[in-house]
Amino acid sequence: MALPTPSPARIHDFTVVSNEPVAEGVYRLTIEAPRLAAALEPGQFMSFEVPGDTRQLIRIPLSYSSADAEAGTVTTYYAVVGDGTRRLSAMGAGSTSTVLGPGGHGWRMDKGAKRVLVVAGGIGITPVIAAARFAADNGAEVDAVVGALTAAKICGTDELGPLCGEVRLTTDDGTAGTKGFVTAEVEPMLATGAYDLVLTCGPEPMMRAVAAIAEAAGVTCEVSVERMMTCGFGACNTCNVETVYGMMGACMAGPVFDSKVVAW
Amino acid sequence: MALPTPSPARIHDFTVVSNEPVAEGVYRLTIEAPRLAAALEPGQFMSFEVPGDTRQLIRIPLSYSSADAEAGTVTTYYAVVGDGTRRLSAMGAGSTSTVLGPGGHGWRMDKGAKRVLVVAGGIGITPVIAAARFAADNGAEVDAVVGALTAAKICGTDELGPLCGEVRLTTDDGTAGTKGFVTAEVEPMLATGAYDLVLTCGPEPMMRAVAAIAEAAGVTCEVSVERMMTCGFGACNTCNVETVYGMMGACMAGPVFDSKVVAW
Amino acid sequence: MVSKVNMAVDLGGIKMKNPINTASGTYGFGWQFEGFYDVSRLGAITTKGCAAEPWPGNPAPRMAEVTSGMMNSVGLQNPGVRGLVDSYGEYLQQLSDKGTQVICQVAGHSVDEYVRAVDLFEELAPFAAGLEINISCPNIAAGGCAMGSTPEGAAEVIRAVRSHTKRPLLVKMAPARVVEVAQALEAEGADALTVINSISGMAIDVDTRRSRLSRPTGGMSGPALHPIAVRMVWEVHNAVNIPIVGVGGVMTGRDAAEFILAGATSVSVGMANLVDPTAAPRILDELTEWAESQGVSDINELIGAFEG
Amino acid sequence: MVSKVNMAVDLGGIKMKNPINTASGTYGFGWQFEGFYDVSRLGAITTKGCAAEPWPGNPAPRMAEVTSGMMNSVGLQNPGVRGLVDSYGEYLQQLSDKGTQVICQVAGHSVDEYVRAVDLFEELAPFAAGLEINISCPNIAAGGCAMGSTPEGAAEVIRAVRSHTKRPLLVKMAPARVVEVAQALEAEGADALTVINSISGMAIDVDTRRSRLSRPTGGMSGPALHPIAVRMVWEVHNAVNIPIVGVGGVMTGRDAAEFILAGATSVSVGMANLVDPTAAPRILDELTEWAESQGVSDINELIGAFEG
Ligand SMILES: Cc1cc2nc3c(=O)[nH]c(=O)nc-3n(C[C@H](O)[C@H](O)[C@H](O)COP(=O)(O)OP(=O)(O)OC[C@H]3O[C@@H](n4cnc5c(N)ncnc54)[C@H](O)[C@@H]3O)c2cc1C
Ligand SMILES: Cc1cc2nc3c(=O)[nH]c(=O)nc-3n(C[C@H](O)[C@H](O)[C@H](O)COP(=O)(O)OP(=O)(O)OC[C@H]3O[C@@H](n4cnc5c(N)ncnc54)[C@H](O)[C@@H]3O)c2cc1C
Ligand SMILES: Cc1cc2nc3c(=O)[nH]c(=O)nc-3n(C[C@H](O)[C@H](O)[C@H](O)COP(=O)(O)O)c2cc1C
Ligand SMILES: Cc1cc2nc3c(=O)[nH]c(=O)nc-3n(C[C@H](O)[C@H](O)[C@H](O)COP(=O)(O)O)c2cc1C
Ligand code: FES
Ligand code: FES
Repeated sequence: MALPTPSPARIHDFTVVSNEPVAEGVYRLTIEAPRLAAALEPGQFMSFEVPGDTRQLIRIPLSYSSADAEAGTVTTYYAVVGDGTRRLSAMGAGSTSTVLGPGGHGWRMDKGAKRVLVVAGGIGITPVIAAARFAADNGAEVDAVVGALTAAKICGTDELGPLCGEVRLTTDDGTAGTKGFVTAEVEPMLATGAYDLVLTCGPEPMMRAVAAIAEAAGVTCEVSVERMMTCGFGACNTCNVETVYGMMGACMAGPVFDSKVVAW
Repeated sequence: MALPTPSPARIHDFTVVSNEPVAEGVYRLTIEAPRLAAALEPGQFMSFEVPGDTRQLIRIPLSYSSADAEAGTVTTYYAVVGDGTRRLSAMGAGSTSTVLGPGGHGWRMDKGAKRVLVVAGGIGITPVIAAARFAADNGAEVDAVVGALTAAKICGTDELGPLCGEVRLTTDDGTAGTKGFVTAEVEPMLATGAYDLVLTCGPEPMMRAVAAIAEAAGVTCEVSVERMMTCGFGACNTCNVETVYGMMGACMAGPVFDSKVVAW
Repeated sequence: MVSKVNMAVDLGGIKMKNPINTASGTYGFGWQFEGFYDVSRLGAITTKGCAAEPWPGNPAPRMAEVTSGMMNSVGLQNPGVRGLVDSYGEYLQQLSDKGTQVICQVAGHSVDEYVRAVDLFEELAPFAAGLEINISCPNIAAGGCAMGSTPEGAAEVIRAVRSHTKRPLLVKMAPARVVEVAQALEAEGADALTVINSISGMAIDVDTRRSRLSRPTGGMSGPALHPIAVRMVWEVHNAVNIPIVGVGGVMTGRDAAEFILAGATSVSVGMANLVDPTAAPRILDELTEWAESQGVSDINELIGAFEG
Repeated sequence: MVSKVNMAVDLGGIKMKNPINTASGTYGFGWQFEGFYDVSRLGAITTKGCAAEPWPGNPAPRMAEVTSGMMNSVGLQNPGVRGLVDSYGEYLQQLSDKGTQVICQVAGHSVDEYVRAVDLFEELAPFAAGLEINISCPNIAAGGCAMGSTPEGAAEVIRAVRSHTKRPLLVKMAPARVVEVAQALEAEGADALTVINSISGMAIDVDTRRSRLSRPTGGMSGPALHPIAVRMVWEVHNAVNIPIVGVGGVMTGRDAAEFILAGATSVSVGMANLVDPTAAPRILDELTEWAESQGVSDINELIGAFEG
């Protein structure tokens, strides 16, 4: 009987290096936080203490797209959806606060995977970029499907593109790439039988659809799920994901799960 | 039967002109708020919305020492005693917020008064400066007694001095002026029979003692009392002062009362 | 602003042109706000609790600020019914003539005192569209909370006053045993329930070891208690058929909308009036905007429309 | 830090080296905090409520942020007593060996389930310095609040479990009728009372008209409810002679000090653990500093030392 292993999360001071709008309602944030940058693994997340409203106590969990251990920086893309992310978007270069991380379990990724398809919906792009880099660093060929509501909301493809052979776009309104959902591209791509792993993050219905296609094609699919998180290190049970093994915490067992484990 | 008269208080935007430490734990704040500057009468107060802590909703009531209707500015001295005044002290020149005022009833002051003694204890100096100017403007001769814990805490005498014939200092520790309480000076001064009006603000025990001396000398004494205020315009009954007429609100009937009206 | 949505509601016989009301004790007698806006924009106002005789209330300090709220221990200082009518009757009559309903709150230390105060309002206050019986003040020793926190105590008061007035009778409820108390009040013929009064709390100065108020406890108000108040309105809405006034921590139109969805017919603005004297009409505008966003033609369609 | 003040307290037979404890459900099973500090600094920890069998808890979302607080609807997800012992027993035994008392919280849907869980703890959990019976969870349909909110219901549970354990028995109380319930619990032989559990509240998304949780209501925690919790501790302290654990919105040592002055022997840190994982030892340091500032040689001199 072993002692349980606590989360590797620690509280880190950070300084904003840059924080700029990159698409409609989306910002790219780079922070300096050397120990965090060195510790993060692809698919893990971090929780930001965002100053400016003392009534709001709970940290904001965000994934990351890249962590540069040498420069000591971490980059993330986030959508401004409420008051916390609005306040985060107001933090200029040089602002400081604390961030808790790394949190959770990242992309498990079969190291033997040769051709990986990454699929991002909306702001789900953030951990998908990290996934693509992780796969590429492991020697896999990576292609991507990136979906968004509309062209103006597409972000992160400049960072994703160089990591991939091909990046296909879809938009709900047809203003960029194929008109429709990501599945319109994912389905034919997986039908070719060329891919041996799918890594995806986006709205839950999208991930469910992608997972179903992957499972039908016999391809392993990992999904990064989102839950309301309070602590981010396994203490509160508010981030529950129903799995075939029972309830699991998104902040410790996840946020990345094998799609077959999630009881959608 | 007449309709009741609401408070003249309105919400004004203000901009900080200057906000500097002038004594130990004491700041002098000048704001630009033209309509407020034009409306304030000596002894009235104003209530500041101080940003920086959204958990704290209640405004901070402060008296003023001078209001310049032409420049559109108002000046006050305040002591940093808690979180609200600490946040106020962090507002630099150019910062903006709102202020509610004018509030309450100021110095009534018998226009026929010829020689006025103003007595300030600690940060009570603020409305006492306005009182001295008011009396001087009315053609009275004004002398002052200013008491403080210690020399380092004395403030406002540069503004008060020019308005007065004589300014006597007292400190509890003898580091400036007479060692002891203001009463050590007030008693002999009133004993001369030279004064026909006393205006005072300071800790309640001090005001009680000054009022007792004045009453014994047959001189009218007005006191500016402090209460926990919530609204500042007569709506909540949290600022009650026990008077010989029953409970009265410090924010409407006061903060200035005839000392004989207050049921100490 | 003419709204595309009908905002008029019927609060147990009190016809309000819109659901916005004010919480007793945070709105004086209405006239205090005339310097800030035209009070007749509101659907109703509820005046400070008044008793048959004037009450002095509690000693100072009566207020302590707490996290996202405040505590008060005013203790129902009031000029008595006669004082209210003499000093503010003309104003309140004019307000009523302009279409804003005046709800007069009634205070008492005993059943008999409540009855006497109601009789006085009947005799002297033709402007009162309704009477709100306050059986839930946390800051008085006798009466108040002590009577309003059990179904038996609450019922006893309302049974006694009911026969003394034909006007709509509201009851201001304590945040305790709300389902049982509400059912008892409905059975005694209350026309509407005001949910909730401030919640008894304590704030200690740990340096001096003394209360920050002149009494050990005070009534807590403000946004801190909003989720609790919404829950209580919903529980009462599920338990009785008479309309409800939702009160507690309303700072915005969205806060008010939560009460409407949870089952409130009217929403009272309380502490918000004290920190932003223009809060009530702003909240009315925001509530109206929200109702419009919901694609209904009548706010009544939204009362109790919480979907679980 | 060696303090000049003795900080050790006796919580109904549980000897704590200092008064700081953790609120059940906000501290996992302790080990989650080992990455942040040495948990053995604390006087005690209280583990997540566990039942005889594992419970899955409620669906997502289980958390909504509210003004100066949060609501949760976890619904006592737990691995069952056996799961607790198998997975975390060794850690908890080590913690206990280091001098931090382990209080195990017990959950149940019925009297019988509480008894079965207590029996299992007796059998399997030698490290448990005490058992805390949770009769106040606002997030489960049967058991919890439903039983703990009346003196009769509360007494029934404790009467049943009392004979099944000789260990100190704590009871986690609901924020309702606290005086009556506390007296009933003392009469049934409870050794200490934990005051209070989260307060049932509601947060509605007014755009969708739906709850922001997967259930209509949730339990509210955090600084918003601190003044209410302090008042309840004081009321219970005045009503019974057994020691109290104060819980509710403690973010600082001064918040903890309020509980001590109001009559708490121990103070639990709850939501603060989740927003600042290093909160508990910081609060311990701040409380110690405060005790030193009060010129006493023993923190026990400050318990209930509120001067009105
Ligand atoms: C593991 C994880 C990784 C994430 N990564 C990203 C990312 O890389 N980029 C990005 O834009 N967003 C990400 N999110 C979502 C992000 O946390 C929310 O958008 C953010 O918390 C919203 O905060 P707010 O105050 O602006 O919005 P609010 O107005 O508070 O809420 C708006 C919505 O945001 C979500 N949300 C709010 N609080 C939380 C919380 N404590 N935990 C989880 N979700 C919450 C809910 O869906 C809520 O309805 C991630 C969430 C999780 C759990
Ligand atoms: C009419 C009036 C005029 C005043 N004029 C001045 C002035 O010119 N200069 C000055 O330095 N101070 C003045 N004060 C006192 C000033 O309002 C308080 O010092 C200030 O509110 C403290 O706020 P805080 O948040 O820093 O302190 P907190 O930590 O909140 O409280 C510290 C102490 O300040 C007082 N206080 C806090 N809140 C209020 C409130 N809402 N109303 C009244 N008192 C409060 C109480 O005594 C309290 O114990 C005046 C007060 C009143 C009522
Ligand atoms: C200063 C003050 C005085 C109050 N006086 C009364 C009163 O006389 N009668 C009453 O029923 N409620 C009184 N209350 C309670 C309010 O009417 C209301 O129920 C409570 O404050 C919760 O609403 P809020 O959070 O919007 O303020 C008072 C509240 C405050 C802050
Ligand atoms: C996420 C969460 C889970 C909780 N689970 C439990 C529980 O299992 N048993 C219990 O008695 N209380 C539980 N509580 C209530 C806390 O123990 C505590 O009583 C309450 O949160 C008030 O304290 P606080 O404001 O310091 O958090 C839980 C609270 C939270 C926030
Ligand atoms: S967020 Fe607390 S356990 Fe996952
Ligand atoms: S502060 Fe509200 S009445 Fe005086």
